Amino acid sequence: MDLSVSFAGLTLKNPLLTASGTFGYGLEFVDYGDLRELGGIVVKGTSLTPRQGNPMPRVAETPAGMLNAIGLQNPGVETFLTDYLPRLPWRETAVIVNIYACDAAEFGELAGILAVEEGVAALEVNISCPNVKAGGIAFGQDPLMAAQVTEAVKKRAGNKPVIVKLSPNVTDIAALARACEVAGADALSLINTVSGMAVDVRRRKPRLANVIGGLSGPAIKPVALRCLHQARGAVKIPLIGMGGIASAEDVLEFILVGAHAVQIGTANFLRPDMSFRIARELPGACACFCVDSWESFRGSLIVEKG
Amino acid sequence: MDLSVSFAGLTLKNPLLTASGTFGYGLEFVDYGDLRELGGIVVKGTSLTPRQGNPMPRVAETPAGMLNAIGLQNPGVETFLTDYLPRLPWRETAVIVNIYACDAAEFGELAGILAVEEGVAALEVNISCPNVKAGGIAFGQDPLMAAQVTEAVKKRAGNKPVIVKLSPNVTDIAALARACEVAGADALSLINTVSGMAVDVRRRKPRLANVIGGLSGPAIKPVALRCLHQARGAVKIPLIGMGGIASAEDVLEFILVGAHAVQIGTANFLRPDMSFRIARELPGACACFCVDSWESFRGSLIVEKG
Amino acid sequence: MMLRPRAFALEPLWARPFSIYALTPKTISFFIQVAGRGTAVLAGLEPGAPLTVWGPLGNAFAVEPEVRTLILAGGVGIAPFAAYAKSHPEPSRLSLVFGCRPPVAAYPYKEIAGIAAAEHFRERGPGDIETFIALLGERIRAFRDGLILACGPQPFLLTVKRLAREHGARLQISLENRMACGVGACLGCVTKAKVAGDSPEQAFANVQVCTKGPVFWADQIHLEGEEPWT
Amino acid sequence: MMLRPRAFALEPLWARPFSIYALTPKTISFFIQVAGRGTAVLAGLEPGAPLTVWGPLGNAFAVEPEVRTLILAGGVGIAPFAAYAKSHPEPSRLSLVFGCRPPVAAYPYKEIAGIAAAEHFRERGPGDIETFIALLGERIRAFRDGLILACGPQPFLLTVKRLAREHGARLQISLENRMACGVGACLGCVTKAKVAGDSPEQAFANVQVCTKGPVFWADQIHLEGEEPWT
Ligand SMILES: Cc1cc2nc3c(=O)[nH]c(=O)nc-3n(C[C@H](O)[C@H](O)[C@H](O)COP(=O)(O)OP(=O)(O)OC[C@H]3O[C@@H](n4cnc5c(N)ncnc54)[C@H](O)[C@@H]3O)c2cc1C
Ligand SMILES: Cc1cc2nc3c(=O)[nH]c(=O)nc-3n(C[C@H](O)[C@H](O)[C@H](O)COP(=O)(O)OP(=O)(O)OC[C@H]3O[C@@H](n4cnc5c(N)ncnc54)[C@H](O)[C@@H]3O)c2cc1C
Ligand SMILES: Cc1cc2nc3c(=O)[nH]c(=O)nc-3n(C[C@H](O)[C@H](O)[C@H](O)COP(=O)(O)O)c2cc1C
Ligand SMILES: Cc1cc2nc3c(=O)[nH]c(=O)nc-3n(C[C@H](O)[C@H](O)[C@H](O)COP(=O)(O)O)c2cc1C
Ligand code: FES
Ligand code: FES
Repeated sequence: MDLSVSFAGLTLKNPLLTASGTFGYGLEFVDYGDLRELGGIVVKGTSLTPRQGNPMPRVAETPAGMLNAIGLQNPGVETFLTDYLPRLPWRETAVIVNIYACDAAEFGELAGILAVEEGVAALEVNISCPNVKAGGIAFGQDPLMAAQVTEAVKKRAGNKPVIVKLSPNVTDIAALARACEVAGADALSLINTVSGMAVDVRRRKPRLANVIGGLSGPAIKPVALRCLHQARGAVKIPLIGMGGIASAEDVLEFILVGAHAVQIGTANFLRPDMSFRIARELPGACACFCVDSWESFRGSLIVEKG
Repeated sequence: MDLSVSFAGLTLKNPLLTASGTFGYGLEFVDYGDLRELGGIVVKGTSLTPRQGNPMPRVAETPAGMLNAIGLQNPGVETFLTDYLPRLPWRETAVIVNIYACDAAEFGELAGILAVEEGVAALEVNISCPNVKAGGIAFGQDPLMAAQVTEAVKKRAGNKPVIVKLSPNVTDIAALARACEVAGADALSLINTVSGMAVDVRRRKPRLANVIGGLSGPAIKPVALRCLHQARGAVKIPLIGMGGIASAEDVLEFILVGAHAVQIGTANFLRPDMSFRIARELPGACACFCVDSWESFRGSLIVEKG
Repeated sequence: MMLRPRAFALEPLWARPFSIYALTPKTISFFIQVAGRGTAVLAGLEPGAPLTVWGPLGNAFAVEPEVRTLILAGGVGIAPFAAYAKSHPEPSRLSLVFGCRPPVAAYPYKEIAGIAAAEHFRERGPGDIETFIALLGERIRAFRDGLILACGPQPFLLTVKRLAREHGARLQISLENRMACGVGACLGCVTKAKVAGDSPEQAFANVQVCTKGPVFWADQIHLEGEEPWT
Repeated sequence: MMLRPRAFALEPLWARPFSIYALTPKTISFFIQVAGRGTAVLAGLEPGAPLTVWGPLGNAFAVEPEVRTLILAGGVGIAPFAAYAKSHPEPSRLSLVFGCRPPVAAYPYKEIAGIAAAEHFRERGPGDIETFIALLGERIRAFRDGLILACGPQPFLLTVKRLAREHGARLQISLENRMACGVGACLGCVTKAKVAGDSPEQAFANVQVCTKGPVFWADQIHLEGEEPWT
């Protein structure tokens, strides 16, 4: 079957992307597979200026998952454009830039810089920065703020598709999804990490220096599928699903619920060739589960009750 | 060390309770241990009238966790009081009744019935019923509604402690916790299950007839600890922690973060003597981790940054 | 170097339910078909590997020594009948009809065939299923004054129940609902069953298969996939 | 009956990092101390059990054949030095000081002692630590014109670094930060290091221990627990 997908102005050779922050700039993985086997790469969250991130420890293992509080360490957008992007096979594999800022104006500025870069296929907007003015609640937790950021990016992004990445840490993810759709998002990515915490009884300390971090990995797959299902019921724009994907069957679960594409995150840490393996296993899994085309399979979940 | 705890008018011989819905009425477990070894039992969610619950399938396994959508099947409060309560060793082990209703008046009525029962040590108020008038959002997701229910129960509960059980499926759990404290709750339990979903690619169907269910088990322990930590920072009333506890060390993690007591839920399904085992292992774990008294240990987490 | 044993898997959370296959004063045996991750882990255990075991739970098939008894087993549904046949006081009154897709040698069929009248049917291709259903119908008719016991996959049970009703035969069915707690506490394994009386109008209640079953009189339960009771 | 193998555990998610202990054209060996769940699973594997392995990652200790080299190892920190000593072109210039709590026979100490000058110190009770620190100080002073290499627990590294600074010795340290991806992608294992130049005023940046380390010149990094650079 034809594995390619087109949506929101993107054409991918298969629906597999790697999740931001879990695949570096792709270059860390070239010893383990050919980046051109992937539909695309979403690079580490990139900000206007370099960031050193949070103090250590930044990661902790949890049952079937992990917590991270990296704090968006990154060399800034200029270094990304000069040192990393030119080394990526962006003509053959979509390079999507995950952007991060703490106010709408800065988001717009970042979008403006990336809008003119031929190698950038799309922007993914990470709205999990806590808004200090709004009492620490993140942009991604308030429909109004999420819409403002979406608009600001959309205005400056030129013809680059704008994908807004939603947080699961909200009472009503459908409301967030609708707000971003109305504000002009071309697609939504979901989910970012689930807010969590771990402690060390012996040292009587949190396991992350930042105390609270983001939970990811197979443990959160049920949360991710639920959010995707709720967003699918709320908006018409294409959705990119992620959260705990660790096999080709998991990929099909997200497409069944309605995703156009998926992202592989924490599973890349189980083995560095994981994304490449899943790409190779996907055709076989489609055959095994009688999937003939993405169009007929996508969103074909039989739901008797809402 | 003395394992007993007193809070909110309850005195427990140890801080271990079993979580509602995971330990039936306790009677299902008498072949596997002595109920009097436990600090207390929280019985299955009980409503004014009998409920048949949701259609099957109602449970599904997920990585390090499970989903359930039992739908509060229970024989109703009268049958509980006549057929179950008299068979429980309530003089030696606290019997806490988890109550469930879909409006504040019905909650009050239930509380009134239980208020006069000598064998009932406390009420735990399950506010996860979706409120149809408020667009399906549950009582437990809206601070105002949660406060109304708390007040209604408190008014009719006589001298029984009222424990309100919070849902993690909210943007701001601190706000919920504060609303319940102000409305008169004697203690809070947290967390109830995390909203989730699982699908079967072969049959193209959700794994639960109800589509969406509640995620529990070790997978959610980081979410539970984070919610507990946030609630601890927001209110002064005692907290009962739960979510993924499966060992004596896990118990200590929750007390370290600030819980007065804990509940063991899904872990009871790993082996039916789990709660009894944890009760027996707790003194050794306290010694191993240099815990001298609950007073000095509780909430002693060293947090350098909020 | 980074090392990751494959045993670092996200193993199943729950225990898995099985029927007792054989019991001696010192040993207990199970006959387990690999169906997924849990049974694969069980099958891969080294001798001596520690297990948590609890049970037996619930009830068992009726033993009516005076009554001609027909056993209907589909696939691994044959597992509980080896012990049943061996402990039955009048095995001469027992008959087995066994249906399967893999070769019959994969199952403990011979053991029962050594004690009781037995026949087997192997489904090899499309169309075979009709022949098997016809065979089941004939045998059920022949035992309509006796006792019929059935265990097997859901479609098999649906067929057997329909045929038994058509022929007015007494039928017991063993259900294999997915189980979490295995002690009657979680209400995850329930089936719709009549709680008392047997008038068709009476409402069904959800009862635990793990402790109130797994064996039910077929006319007392509503199977998944069955048309509503009329 | 409900069955639950203990192997149904919630096993660790990540791979675990180890140094190469020995390498032949056909085999690779690791020396692994059980420290927790992951190493316990590794230790319990049957011969032939499949593993996912990747690496080697990052750099290694400097080899300066002409220079007298002092190896300081604490506990399982001795693991990387067996291969180091064996492949060193001038083992006569090597000296090892090894400290441990369990009996020294539990470690690959003799292997190195067969090649290089070696002494060991076993910490048995309170007070011993001061004696060991004094010994370390003496040896570091004796090698202040040579090269010093250290691997071991964090407090050991802090002490060694302080002593090396006091005596003006050149010191390389191997860090054992917790690792998730093991390929430089997740930024979970970083340490504060000077990226270029070495003036004390220069800011530290967070660099990946898995790919830019694990070995660093001690004066280029800021250890956890160390007073801020002055
Ligand atoms: C009372 C009872 C007695 C049983 N006796 C035996 C026996 O003696 N020998 C034997 O081999 N099997 C028996 N089973 C079935 C056995 O429990 C399942 O095959 C097993 O739980 C599957 O686990 P898994 O992890 O390998 O499969 P999973 O990966 O969980 O699932 C694989 C497939 O099996 C189905 N399945 C999973 N769990 C169950 C279940 N509890 N019941 C029915 N289908 C299920 C799933 O829907 C799926 O299609 C019995 C089941 C019950 C309830
Ligand atoms: C580059 C490198 C090389 C190493 N080489 C060896 C070696 O050759 N032989 C050997 O036995 N060990 C070596 N280690 C340490 C080894 O990786 C840890 O002991 C192991 O990861 C612990 O895993 P666990 O699941 O058993 O312990 P856990 O249950 O995860 O933790 C147990 C204890 O070990 C500590 N710990 C966990 N992971 C690490 C880690 N990555 N580094 C340091 N401490 C940790 C925890 O803080 C805790 O106190 C090396 C570590 C690194 C980073
Ligand atoms: C170590 C780590 C770093 C991450 N960094 C980012 C980031 O920079 N920007 C972002 O939007 N999401 C980031 N994420 C979230 C992932 O992209 C993804 O949304 C999440 O991990 C869920 O998917 P998973 O369960 O497959 O990992 C990060 C996740 C991890 C584990
Ligand atoms: C099968 C099942 C049934 C449950 N029923 C109830 C219930 O009736 N009332 C309630 O307040 N919580 C109910 N819960 C939630 C648990 O009490 C507990 O809050 C949750 O499972 C988290 O704890 P755990 O991870 O230890 O299971 C149920 C959970 C499970 C798994
Ligand atoms: S498996 Fe829990 S009630 Fe039957
Ligand atoms: S372990 Fe991921 S960057 Fe080093």
